[in-house]
Amino acid sequence: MIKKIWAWIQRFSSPKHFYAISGKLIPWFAVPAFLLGIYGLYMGLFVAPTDYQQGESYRIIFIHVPAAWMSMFIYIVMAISAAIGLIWQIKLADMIAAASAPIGAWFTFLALVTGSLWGKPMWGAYWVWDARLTSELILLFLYFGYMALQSSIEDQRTADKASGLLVIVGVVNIPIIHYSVEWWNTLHQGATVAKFDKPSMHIDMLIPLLVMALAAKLFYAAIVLMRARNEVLYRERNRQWVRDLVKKL
Amino acid sequence: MNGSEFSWSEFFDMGGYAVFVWTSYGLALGIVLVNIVSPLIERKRVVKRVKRAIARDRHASQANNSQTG
Amino acid sequence: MVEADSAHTLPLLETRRLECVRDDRLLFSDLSFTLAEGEILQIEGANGSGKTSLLRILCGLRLADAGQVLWRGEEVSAVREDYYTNMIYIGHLPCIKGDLTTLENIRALLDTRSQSAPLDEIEQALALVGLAGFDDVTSKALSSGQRRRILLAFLLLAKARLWILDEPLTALDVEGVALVETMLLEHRLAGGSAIFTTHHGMQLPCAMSTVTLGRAGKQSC
Amino acid sequence: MLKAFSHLLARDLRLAFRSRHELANPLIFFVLVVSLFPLAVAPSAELLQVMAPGVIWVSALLSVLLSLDRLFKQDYEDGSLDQLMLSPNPLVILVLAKVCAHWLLTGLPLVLVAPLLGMFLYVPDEAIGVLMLSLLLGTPVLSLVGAIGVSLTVAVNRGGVLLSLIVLPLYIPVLIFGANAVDVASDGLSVRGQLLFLGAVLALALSLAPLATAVALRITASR
Repeated sequence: MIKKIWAWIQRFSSPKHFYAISGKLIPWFAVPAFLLGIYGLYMGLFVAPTDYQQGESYRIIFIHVPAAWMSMFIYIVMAISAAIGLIWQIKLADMIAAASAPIGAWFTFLALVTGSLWGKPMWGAYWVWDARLTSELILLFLYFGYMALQSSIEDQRTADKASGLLVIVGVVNIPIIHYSVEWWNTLHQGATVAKFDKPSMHIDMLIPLLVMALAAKLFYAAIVLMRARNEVLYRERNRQWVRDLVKKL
Repeated sequence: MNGSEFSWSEFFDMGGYAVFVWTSYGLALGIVLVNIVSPLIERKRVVKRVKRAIARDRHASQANNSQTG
Repeated sequence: MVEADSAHTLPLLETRRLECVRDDRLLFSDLSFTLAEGEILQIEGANGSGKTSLLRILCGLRLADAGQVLWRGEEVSAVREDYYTNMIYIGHLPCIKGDLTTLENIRALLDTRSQSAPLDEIEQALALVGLAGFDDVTSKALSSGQRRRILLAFLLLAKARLWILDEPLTALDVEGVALVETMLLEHRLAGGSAIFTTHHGMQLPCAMSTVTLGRAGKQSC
Repeated sequence: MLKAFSHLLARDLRLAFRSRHELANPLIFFVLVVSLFPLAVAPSAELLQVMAPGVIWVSALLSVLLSLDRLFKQDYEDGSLDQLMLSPNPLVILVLAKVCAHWLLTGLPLVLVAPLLGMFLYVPDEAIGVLMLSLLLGTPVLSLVGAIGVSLTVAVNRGGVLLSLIVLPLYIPVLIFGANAVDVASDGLSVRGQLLFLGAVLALALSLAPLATAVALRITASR
């Protein structure tokens, strides 16, 4: 039984098979992502009521929070697929990790900038050493480290494994970093401004937030498949099936 | 927004926070577009490279054949 | 008795369908051969055909992209300790610390193998490789040929059953080459095995088999 | 196994003492960087006292970072690392020995010279002990975590900047708690929590980092 499952996994995770299947999957992620995104924007911009404390500026939350969630989520996805790649030698998992990194970095960047744009009216300054923003900044450095290591090692297999190990080390460290930054932040009071009390959040605010978060996840799924397909084509460029396929393009 | 009647100018004003809100949404849109476009461009580049490699190999094998033949 | 029996039937080292990809280039694939006790095997092949990669795969420094390496019939990773006690690898890097003396270098190398040797034995080995009296000279004062000779002394002292040598003749003079040849022959007489690569001609009287990368199978002469 | 550990430790220490001029470099760097701050800011006791914990800790971080290269670089380049990996002993033990040697040669001197720098920056006497203690607990973590970074970048040409990009974010928790311990001790408050955290991080790093380093070395060795 286990052997059967294993054989199935190996077959499915073969680059050729993945390339064929992922091509069919992409629209199934991209279209719902688009529709949900539109719906979320409509709900967030038109339906959600004005916040009694922050006025309209809080609407940045519908971008900021999903982006921040994604930045974390993608890093964890990378760590999991890197672990799969390291342990079971599945090349596809390494490709997924490598393809995820730039997307994760973009989301982190977006979370940082929108965070500071949100902070300006709230705190009166674009940058405040708030715990969450600081953690986001460190996360961005972790992404940069991964991408720098990945691109500076020539041998593809070594690069995958080395950067995979780095992302695993990073994911072990993130809770420690997060905890210490949070602790550091409560020590040096002054920047802390009341954020949203989650339980008291109006349902009309919560729905667009969750819709946008879901749209972001689907968007990521579509883009990561597109990127992974490019990786497959490039890395397997010496195989016959890629050559046959490219000739037809 | 929940006022008696909807006005676009009020909507775009975002209660005076227009700069912050619309910059955020604009940036988000920009990043989404970059993420969609860059894999498409990358794909074109990869396909081009593979095509060139195919051409190179064909060339090399022809040269080999003409040598032996 | 049983042990001796199985040692006779099983080859010392065996590879099964090895494959190696480097920088997206397939160096070799489906490479299978066996090495018996007392056999000396030369790996041949053009530059960049993957000789060094093959040797590194054999000693477990590099992971093969497919296939297995078996030590006495068992996968190398499963009998790591036994394999590394009985196998010695000498690559083309010197492994010599310029700030240590000849003696300290040899001792440090033996230490990594969890081995030790009495002083007179080390001096004997040094004399054999032509480094008598150099034992307390710091190695940065030695020529590169002399440093290679330190490694040869280490090779003798380690007393491993299987030698894996990558370009053992590098930087050696005519005498040095002859020395390596006698060392290999004596090692073989004592029942040891060796795998090596070289660009120089080796004068071994018909005691060798070869595996040529880029060509299938093993030839014996 | 213990023998393998001590032999390798002894070899590394001996090697380091054979090139003594290099040995002192991280230490000199540490003192130099710290003494730049009064020049850059102002020699005012009040100001420097506030900045002291951060300045000393950041300088310690940088000086360990600069010295990390010698952990594996030479061994990688001359092939000794291959021999270590072909040792019948567990690689983790050997990694631990090398990290231990590295700490004895860089971390420990930093701890010992810290009181002097504390004086430079007007750290109150009662906080000097905590400064040393926090460095004593923190610098081994820097060596341990740094070892992962070096082993990943050892094959990269000019990997210096890359190494800092990889390693510095991982150093942040130690920096926060180390500097804060000194800060709080200067105010005469208890620093038990901070030191316990540093101890916990040290225990975690001690148990996981050598494993990760061993895996990383096996990855980079497959050249």
